[in-house]
Amino acid sequence: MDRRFKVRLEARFGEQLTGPIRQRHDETEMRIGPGDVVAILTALHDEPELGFEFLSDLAGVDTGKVMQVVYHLWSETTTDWLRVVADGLSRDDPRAPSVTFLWKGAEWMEREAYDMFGITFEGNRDLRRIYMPPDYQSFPLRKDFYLADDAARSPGGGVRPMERSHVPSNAPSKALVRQIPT
Amino acid sequence: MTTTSAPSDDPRIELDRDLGVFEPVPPYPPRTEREAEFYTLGDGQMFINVGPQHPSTHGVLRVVLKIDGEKVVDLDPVLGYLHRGVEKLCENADYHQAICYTDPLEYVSSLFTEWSPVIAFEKLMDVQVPRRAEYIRVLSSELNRIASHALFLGWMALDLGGLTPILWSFIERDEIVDMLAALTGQRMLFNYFRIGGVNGDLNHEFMSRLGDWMSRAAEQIEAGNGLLNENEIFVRRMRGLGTIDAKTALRMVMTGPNLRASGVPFDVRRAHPYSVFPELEFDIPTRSEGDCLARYLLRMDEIKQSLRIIDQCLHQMPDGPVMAKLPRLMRPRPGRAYAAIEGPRGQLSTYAISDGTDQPFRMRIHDPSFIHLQSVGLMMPGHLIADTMAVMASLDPIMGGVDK
Amino acid sequence: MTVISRSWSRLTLPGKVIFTVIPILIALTAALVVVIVVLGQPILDALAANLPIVRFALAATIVLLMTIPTAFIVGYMELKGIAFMNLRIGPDRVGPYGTLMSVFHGLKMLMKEDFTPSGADPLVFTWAPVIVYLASVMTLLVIPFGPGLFGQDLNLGLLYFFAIGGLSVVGMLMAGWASFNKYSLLGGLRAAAQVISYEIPLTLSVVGLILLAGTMSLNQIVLNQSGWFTDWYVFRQPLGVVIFFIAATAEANRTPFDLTEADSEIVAGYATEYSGMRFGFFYFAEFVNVFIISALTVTLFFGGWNAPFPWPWPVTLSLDPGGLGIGLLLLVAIVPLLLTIVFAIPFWIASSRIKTWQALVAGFVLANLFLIGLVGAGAYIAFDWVAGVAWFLLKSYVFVFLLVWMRGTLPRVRVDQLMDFAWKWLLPASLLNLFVTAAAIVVVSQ
Amino acid sequence: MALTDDAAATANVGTGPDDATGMSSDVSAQPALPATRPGDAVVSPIVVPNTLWQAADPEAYDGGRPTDITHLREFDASGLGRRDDARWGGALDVIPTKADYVLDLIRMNSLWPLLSGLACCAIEMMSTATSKNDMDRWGMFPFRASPRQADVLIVAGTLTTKMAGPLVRLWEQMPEPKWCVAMGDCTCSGGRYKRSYSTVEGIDRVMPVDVYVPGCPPRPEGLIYGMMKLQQLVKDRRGHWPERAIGPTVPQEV
Repeated sequence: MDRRFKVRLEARFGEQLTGPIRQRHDETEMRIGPGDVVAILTALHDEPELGFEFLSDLAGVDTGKVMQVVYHLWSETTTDWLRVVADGLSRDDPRAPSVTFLWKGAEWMEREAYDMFGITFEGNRDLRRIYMPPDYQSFPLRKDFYLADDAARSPGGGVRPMERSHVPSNAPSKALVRQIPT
Repeated sequence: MTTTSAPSDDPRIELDRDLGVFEPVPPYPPRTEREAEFYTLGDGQMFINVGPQHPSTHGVLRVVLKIDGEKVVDLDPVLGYLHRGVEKLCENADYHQAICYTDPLEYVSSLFTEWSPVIAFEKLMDVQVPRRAEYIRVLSSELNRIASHALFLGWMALDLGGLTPILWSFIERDEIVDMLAALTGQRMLFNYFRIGGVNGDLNHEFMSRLGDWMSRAAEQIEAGNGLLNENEIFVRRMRGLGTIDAKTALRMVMTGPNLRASGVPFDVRRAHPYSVFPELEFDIPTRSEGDCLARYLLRMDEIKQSLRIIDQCLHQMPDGPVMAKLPRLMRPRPGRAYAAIEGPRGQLSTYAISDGTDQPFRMRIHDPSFIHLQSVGLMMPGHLIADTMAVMASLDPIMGGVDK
Repeated sequence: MTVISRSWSRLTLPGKVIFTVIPILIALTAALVVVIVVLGQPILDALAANLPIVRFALAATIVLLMTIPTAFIVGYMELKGIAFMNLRIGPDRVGPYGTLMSVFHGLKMLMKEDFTPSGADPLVFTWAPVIVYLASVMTLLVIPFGPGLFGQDLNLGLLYFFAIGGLSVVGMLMAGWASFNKYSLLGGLRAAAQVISYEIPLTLSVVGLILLAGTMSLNQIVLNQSGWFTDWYVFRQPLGVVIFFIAATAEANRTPFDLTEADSEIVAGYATEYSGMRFGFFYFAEFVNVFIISALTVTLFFGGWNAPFPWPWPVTLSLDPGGLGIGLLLLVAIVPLLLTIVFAIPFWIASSRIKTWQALVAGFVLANLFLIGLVGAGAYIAFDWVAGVAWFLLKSYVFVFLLVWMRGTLPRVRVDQLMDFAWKWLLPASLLNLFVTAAAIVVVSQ
Repeated sequence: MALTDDAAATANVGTGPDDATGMSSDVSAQPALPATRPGDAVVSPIVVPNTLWQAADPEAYDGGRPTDITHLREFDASGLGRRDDARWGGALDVIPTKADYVLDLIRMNSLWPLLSGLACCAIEMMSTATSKNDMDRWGMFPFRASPRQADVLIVAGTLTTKMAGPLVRLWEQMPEPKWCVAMGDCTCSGGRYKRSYSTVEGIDRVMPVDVYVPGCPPRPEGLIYGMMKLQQLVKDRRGHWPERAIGPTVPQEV
C-alpha cells in the first residue's frame, strides 16, 4: 500500500472527507458525501499530480441503512486502486451526481446502478432500466428484495447453505429456524 | 402489477398491436431525452430491429437501428435478454458457490471470470497463494485467452460472410478446450480456481496434450490468419472502420485490446500487476489506428505473446503445493476488497464486501464487454448496416458478460 | 361399405392423397390408350406436320425436368465441397457418401408447411419464386448441350439469354416487397441495385466476342470454336472472360456478391419470410443459376461441347443390328453368359478359397462393367452428341466447382464496394476490351 | 502478486478504534439489519410475479395447470403415447403407412436447426457443427438464419423472462413440422440459475420440448446423441404434429 499517497490525499481533500482514509492490501479508500462527488472526481481526473484518468469501476451498494456509490480509479501516480465511496444516500430517494461529463462510458454503469438499486444519477441523459424490462417495479439488488424461493420454498428456510447441508432435509423449517441463534 | 397488457418492449405485444410487422418503437412515452431523441424519425429514415435473435449478434443482444437507406443514422442497444441475476445469486451463496456462479459470464473465457472474484476473496481472507498455483493459473488462463481470441477470429470472419475461418478456429479452440478439460474436468465452465489455489495439480494428460499442441500451435494459428490477413476483401472492409481515438476510448472507459488498438498501452498485467506477471516477460502490443483491422491484428499479436508466457510458465514452474490450507467454512472478517485482472476482452474486476458471515454481502462484477458495447453507438453513425456487425464483432462482446 | 369408410377414416393424409390420385391416374391412362388406339394415325400426321412446335415443346419439357437433377447435383457438390474446405466430412449418412442429402433437403422442403404471413400480398408473394425459378429455367433453352441438342437456336440467343436472365431481379423485388418485412425489402432492393448494375459489364464484356463471332446465336458461336482448343475464344478474349465470370457471379448472387441473402446482415434477404416449397424454388434457382453461368461461360469462351482436340484417329462405326438376323438373338442370349464365365475363370482358378458362386458373381459384375464401357465407347465414337454432352458437362462442372470454391473461401463485400467495383472497374475494363477487339478486327481485316 | 506480503498491511487489520476494515457505516452489525435476516424471510417472502410477456395460448406459461405435475403423468393422461398409428389390418394399409414412413425418413434425415444461441451452450452447439464433431453428416448442418426455414429449434442456454417472449415468437414462426431440443441444464430445469429472479425454470413451461439434453453445458457428443434421439422420435411418431401440447411429448419408449 502507498502510505505517501494517503498523505497526499489527506493534504488535498482533508476537509471534504467524511471518514478516515483507509488502506488495505493495494487499495486506498476515501469516503465523501454525495455533494462533493463532482468536485473531487474532477480534481482527481484533471490535476496532473493525481491524474486518475481511468475509471475502473462504478458500483452501487445497499448497506441496508444507506446507499452508496463506489468509484474505483486508476492512475500512474500511485500503485494503489483508489476507491471513492460516495456515502450516505438515503434509501428512500437515493440521488447522486452523474460522472458522465468526465467518463461518458460511465453512462451504462449508472444505468445499471439505477436498474439494480434505484439510485438516480442527476445529469445522466439516458437513465433507463438497462437489464430489467421497463415496466419492472422493484430493484433486485436491494437488501429487502428476496429471491423468489428464498426461505419460502427451500426446506431449511433461509438457513445458510453451509449449515443446511448439516441438518436433515426432512426437518420442518420452523424448527430449523428456531435452532438458529439470532 | 397486472398481467393484462402490461406495457413492455416485448416484441410479441408489439406484434399483436399491428398485424405482422414489428415496429421497435416502445409503446410508452419516452422516459429520457436520449430515448425521445432516438425514437423520433427524420424523413426518409426507418427503424430496423436487429435481434434479440439474430445470426450476427453474439448471443441475445437486440439493437434498434435507425437507418437511412443502407446508412445507419443512430442505434440503440437493448440489453437484458440474458440477465441472470448473477450478483444477487452470489450474495445468496457462500464464497465457493459464488465463484461457480461467476463462471458463465464470458463463457468463452471462464477462467478469467473465476480469477477476479478469487483474488478478491483471497484479499478478504488474507490468503497467501502458493507460487505453483499462481503459475498454473497463469498457464491455464493464457491458454484460455488463446482459445477466446481464436473464436474472435472466426466470428469476425463469419460476420463478414466468410464460412471457413470459423471452422478452422474452432479446431484450435477444441484442442485447447479439450486439454483444459483434461486439467479441470470441464470443457467450458471449468470451476477450477479456488480460494487459495487451484483445484488440482497438472496431470500427465494435460502436459502431453499441451506439449503436442505447443509444438505446432504457431504455424496452425498462422494458417488460420492466412485466410484473412492477405484477403483483399477482408482488409478493405476492416480498414478505417469504427475508428476511435485514444482520448475518446479513455472517456468511454474502454480497456483491453480495444483500448490498446487505439494506442494506449494499458494492460492490468503491467499497470497493476497481480499474480506472478511481474516475473514473466512479455510485450504489450499496441496499435495506433484504432479501427477494426487494428483490433483484429492486435489480438493476433496477443496470441503470440500468450504463447511466450505459456513457454516461460512451463520453464519456471516451481514445485510445491497448489492449494493453501483453509477452513472449509469461510467467514472472513468484515472488509472490502477490489481485484482486477486482464481478461481477453479487457479489465475484469470484482468488488466484494464481507460482513463477517460466510456469504459475500455485496459482490459487484465489472465486465469489459458491457463497457465496450456502448461505444458501438459512438463508432457506427455514418457507416452501413453491414458494418454494424463488423464493428460489434471487432469489439468482441460476450452477451453473458454484458448482461450478467 | 363400412369397411371402406373405416379404412378411409384411418388413412393418414398422404394415404388419402395417394388413394385419390391413383384411380384418377389409372383412368387417365386408360383414356389415353383408347384415344391413341382409336385415332393414332391422324395424331402422328398432325405431329409430323408441324415438327418444330413438337420439338420445342419436347425440349422445353426436357429442360424443365433436367433442372431438378441439376440442382440436386450442384447442391451436393456444394455441401461436400464446402465441407472438405472446412476440413469436415460433410454428409455421409444419407445414401452412399451422402449423395442423397440434397435430394432429401429438397423433398423435405416440399413437405413443410407453406404459409403466407399476415400483411403480405398473397398474389405477389406466391408468384415471386415462380418467376425467379422460371427466369433461370428459360435461359437454359438456348444453351447448346451438344451438336443439335438445344431447345431453340435463336439467332439472338445471347440477347435472349440476358433479357430473360434479367427477369429474375423482378422476382426478387416482388418477393422483397410482398413479404411485408424490412429485411426482405432491403434484400430485394439490394438485389435490384446489384443485378441491374452488373447487367451492364456483363453484356458489354461479350460484345467483343460478338464482334469476333459475327453472330449472337450460341450454337453458331460454339461451332466457330470447333477444332483444337486454341480456337476457343478464351484465348482471344482473356479480359472478357474475367469480366464475364465476375459479373455473372454477381448476377447469380453468389459469394462474394451474395449480399441479397447475407445471413449475418439481413437475415435471409428477400427469402426471409418464405417457407416450404416456395423457399425451395429460391433454393433451387440459386443452384440452377450456378450451373447456368458455368454453362454459358463454357459455351461462350471454352468451346461449348467441342472436344479440346479433334479425335485423332477417326473411326466410323456403322451399326446395323438388323443385318445379323437371327444371329442377333443368339448374340444377345449368349454373349453375357460367355463374358460372365470368361471373367469368372481367373477368380475361380486364382484361389481355392474363392467359391464358385463368388467367382461367378465377380465375373458377372466385371462383365457388366466391360459391356457398359464398351457401349459407352461405342456411343462416344458413333454418336457425336454423346461426346459433345460429355465434354460440355465436364467443362461446366469444373466451373461449378470453381464457384463452390469461391463460396468456401471468400468473405462478403460491402454494398458500396460492390457498386464501386461495378462502375469504376468492370465497366471501364469491359469498354477497353470492346475497343481493343474492334481495333484488332479493323487492323486484321485490312 | 496482488496480495501484499508486508506485515504492516495485515498487522492493523480489524483491530483498534480506527479499524482499517471497520464497516461502521458500510455494513452494520447483524441485529441492525432486520431486512437481511433469513428468519424474517420465512415469514414474508417477496415473490416477484412475472408480468413481462403474455402467451398466445392462455394455457401456456403455467396458465392452466399446476406447476408440480410431472410431464410424463400429464403425457399419459393425454394418451398421446399410447395411440397406435403404425400398423393396422387390411390390405390397403401398405401404401399409406409406407408412404408415411418414407416421408418421416426424409424428414429425419434433413433437420435444419435454427441459428439461435442464447448463452453458454451456444458455443458448444457451434462446436457440434464444426469440424471435429460434424453435425452435417446427419444432414443437420445448414443453420438457417430465418425461423421460416428451420425444422429444429435448439434452445441452447439460459432462458430469461425477458427473452422468453421472443423465443416463443420464434417457435411460433417456425412452420410445421417442427421440433424443439432443450440443450443444457438451464433449459431443462433452470439449472444453476433456478433461484434467480429473472430466469425461466425450464423452457417446457413456455414451449413443447421433444428432447432434453442435460449438462452444463453438454458435450457436443451429447447434443449429437440428442439429435439422433430426435431422429428416432421423428421416425416413431409417424407425423402427428398437431396433437402436441405444452410440455414434452416424448413417448416413453423413445
